[in-house]
Amino acid sequence: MAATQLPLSDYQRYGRQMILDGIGLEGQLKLKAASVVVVGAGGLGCPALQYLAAAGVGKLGIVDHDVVELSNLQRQILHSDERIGIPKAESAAQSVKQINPGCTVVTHICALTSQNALDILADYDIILDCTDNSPTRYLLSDSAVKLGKPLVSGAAQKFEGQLCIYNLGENGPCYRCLFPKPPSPEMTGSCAELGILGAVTGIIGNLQALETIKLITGLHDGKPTLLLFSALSSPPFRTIKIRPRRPACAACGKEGERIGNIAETDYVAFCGGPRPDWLVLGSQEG
Amino acid sequence: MAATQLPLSDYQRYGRQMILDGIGLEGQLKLKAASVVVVGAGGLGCPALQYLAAAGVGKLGIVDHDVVELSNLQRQILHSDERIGIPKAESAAQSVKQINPGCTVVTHICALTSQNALDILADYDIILDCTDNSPTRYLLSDSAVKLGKPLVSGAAQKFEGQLCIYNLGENGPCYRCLFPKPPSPEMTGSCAELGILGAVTGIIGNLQALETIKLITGLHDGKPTLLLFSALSSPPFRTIKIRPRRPACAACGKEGERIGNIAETDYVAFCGGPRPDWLVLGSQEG
Amino acid sequence: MASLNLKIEFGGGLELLFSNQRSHRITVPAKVPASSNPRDGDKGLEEKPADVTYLMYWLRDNLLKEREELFIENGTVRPGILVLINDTDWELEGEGEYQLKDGDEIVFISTLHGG
Amino acid sequence: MASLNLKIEFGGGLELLFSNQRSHRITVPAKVPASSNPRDGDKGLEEKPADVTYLMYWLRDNLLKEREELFIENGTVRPGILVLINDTDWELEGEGEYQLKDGDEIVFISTLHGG
Ligand SMILES: [Zn+2]
Ligand SMILES: [Zn+2]
Repeated sequence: MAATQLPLSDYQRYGRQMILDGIGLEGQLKLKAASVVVVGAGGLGCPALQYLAAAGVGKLGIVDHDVVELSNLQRQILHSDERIGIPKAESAAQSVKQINPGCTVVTHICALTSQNALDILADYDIILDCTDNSPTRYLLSDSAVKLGKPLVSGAAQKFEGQLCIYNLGENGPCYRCLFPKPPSPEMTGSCAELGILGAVTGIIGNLQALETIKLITGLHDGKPTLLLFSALSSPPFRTIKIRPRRPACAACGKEGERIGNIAETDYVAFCGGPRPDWLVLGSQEG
Repeated sequence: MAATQLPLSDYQRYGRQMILDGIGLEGQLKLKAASVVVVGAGGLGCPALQYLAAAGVGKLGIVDHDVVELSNLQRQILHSDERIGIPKAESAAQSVKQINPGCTVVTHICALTSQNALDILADYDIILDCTDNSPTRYLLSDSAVKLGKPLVSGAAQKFEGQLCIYNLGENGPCYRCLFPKPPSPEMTGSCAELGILGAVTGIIGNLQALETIKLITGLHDGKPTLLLFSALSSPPFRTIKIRPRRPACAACGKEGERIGNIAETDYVAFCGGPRPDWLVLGSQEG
Repeated sequence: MASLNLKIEFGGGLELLFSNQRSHRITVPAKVPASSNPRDGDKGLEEKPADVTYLMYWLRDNLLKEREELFIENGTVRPGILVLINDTDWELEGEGEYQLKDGDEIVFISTLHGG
Repeated sequence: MASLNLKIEFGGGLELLFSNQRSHRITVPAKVPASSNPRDGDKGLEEKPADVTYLMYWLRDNLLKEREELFIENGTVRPGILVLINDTDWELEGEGEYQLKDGDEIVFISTLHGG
């Protein structure tokens, strides 16, 4: 079948979005031809994968080295009780195939490291940062810059979320343009358990899928902004105009104007602090 | 087990949200004791059910008379290809049980009518409007007023969405306070196919789940606002301060000050206009 | 004569009546005939500050491209349209009698039914 | 002496340093000593218009409840904090040298890492 054609059943499956101004047959074919990699199949990755798959993105990569745990299920809605113990990437892939058997799904059951990042990410058009730690966020940003791909980045904590597309177009900043110096490990609370409400990750992950679909179909206006979400504030959403690419950025700056060296970055994950032991608390109360 | 206790495994399952300020054991017990009915298991109902179930809402009702169709799957992420032809309420219930086996799920496989609405809705604490037509929206609002329950209302079309809690507290307006006169059927395009992007319904449905969780746990500030979302605008979200309850409202106004009579309302669905036949278009192009 | 710069937004499908464009920047006079609707004729000499009712007719006469009946009905916006003045429901601001100020943002949005 | 009313917001966990309160309304003088940090001593007679650097020290001295090192590092906000001036990244507004205006809204937000 030619690249300009869709199978008949796809017209029925995607009809509700194909009649939208700005999508149409052309947009649907772009979605089918697109490949997107989601790094992290957790609270953000699950809803992002769900709506990317449902919309008909042709190829989805899933990178995650963790296995499903009971404590994930309050927000990671592609996993389930009977999948506890299996790799999250595998569990998410099964759910994605159920949502849309037409998607090609590739699982990468490994941690993203400076050794494998470029190899894994090079195969995809767009990268989604759905991770849960600062070092991987820097690694993903630096890799997206090297590969010249947009990075649709989500983050969520407690009742708050943030969303930004880094390395967007000619002039969009990278993560390092905004945050040149990684916070010292003590400052990020060594990933101590801060808590998170599932619906908050759902909203941010969903918005990541939406921004990705806008990028693929050409509906994005190309202006980088930072979206802040706070579930308990009014108004809950705030859109921020952000700086352009910094010529002095160590990662994406201009040749000869760069200051600093990203090769010095120690991406080794420093996560793994203790979690409040609710099981012990429970047995005390129960 | 006493009402002030959770089974041990629930501490593990919900630990990440129980450590949040404002939730804790008390909030989790409130979620467990709560009952929520979702009217419409489509584009909005699916994501709303998903995050309500994952968060541990004890009892979920699902009202829908439709069966799953292929054209739903681009956005109704609780259904799947192998469930085409079965009632949506049934399909959604199966998915909800998979997300959280601890939820009690009640299916109502019927259209909501002025004959059965009060009976069905009376069993629940909070009502979610996830429907797709104007008459049912008026029926739900009038019923929520009669029952004295908050109505968490979502709507989505094309690239846009709207979210509002009607009948909130002592002073919150009902749907009729904002829109006293239903638009004539011709004005709503007789539900002709307008198209919808899945991620847009996802975001609104997700926000409906979030607002419901805030209501149950006491984290909502009680101020009624209207949230407008437009996926292609910048900023995409806008929060609107809305009027209080209108003393003259035909549905929720003060005794003796009411103008008009809601009994005149013809809630009979006027939906069912023709859809663009993509199957025919497809076979012409293919 | 003094004039007011306004930001106008249409949403919920209403933008289809206005060249399918959601955002418009317009300028209207600060003082207008006491009868807002030019079609009423007989303007007399009386003037009033420009208000939202005047704006509604101004939009009909200057920006609306089609199907006036989907925008105005019986001298106000048709049922199902909400008017927002600087992110506040117009009912809290005096509805059609709200006096426009320079820099105001007025949104006309149609309620959505889909799901 | 003239003063400026400001709206201050903290987010991303920074609010924990400020009585766990996200929104604050404060009033600062319009003219301040040329050296923003009171701890530098030797204020002299020179004055400057109040700027964001002055505000940062003012917040430290008047609103911050604990762990100053999580807010200020080497004379600016610590790495990982973004400052937003009326919904615009402060880098587009002159960073610490931005001169505050009456009614400005300044947000200090910590970048989130979770997912
Ligand atoms: Zn950069
Ligand atoms: Zn009412």
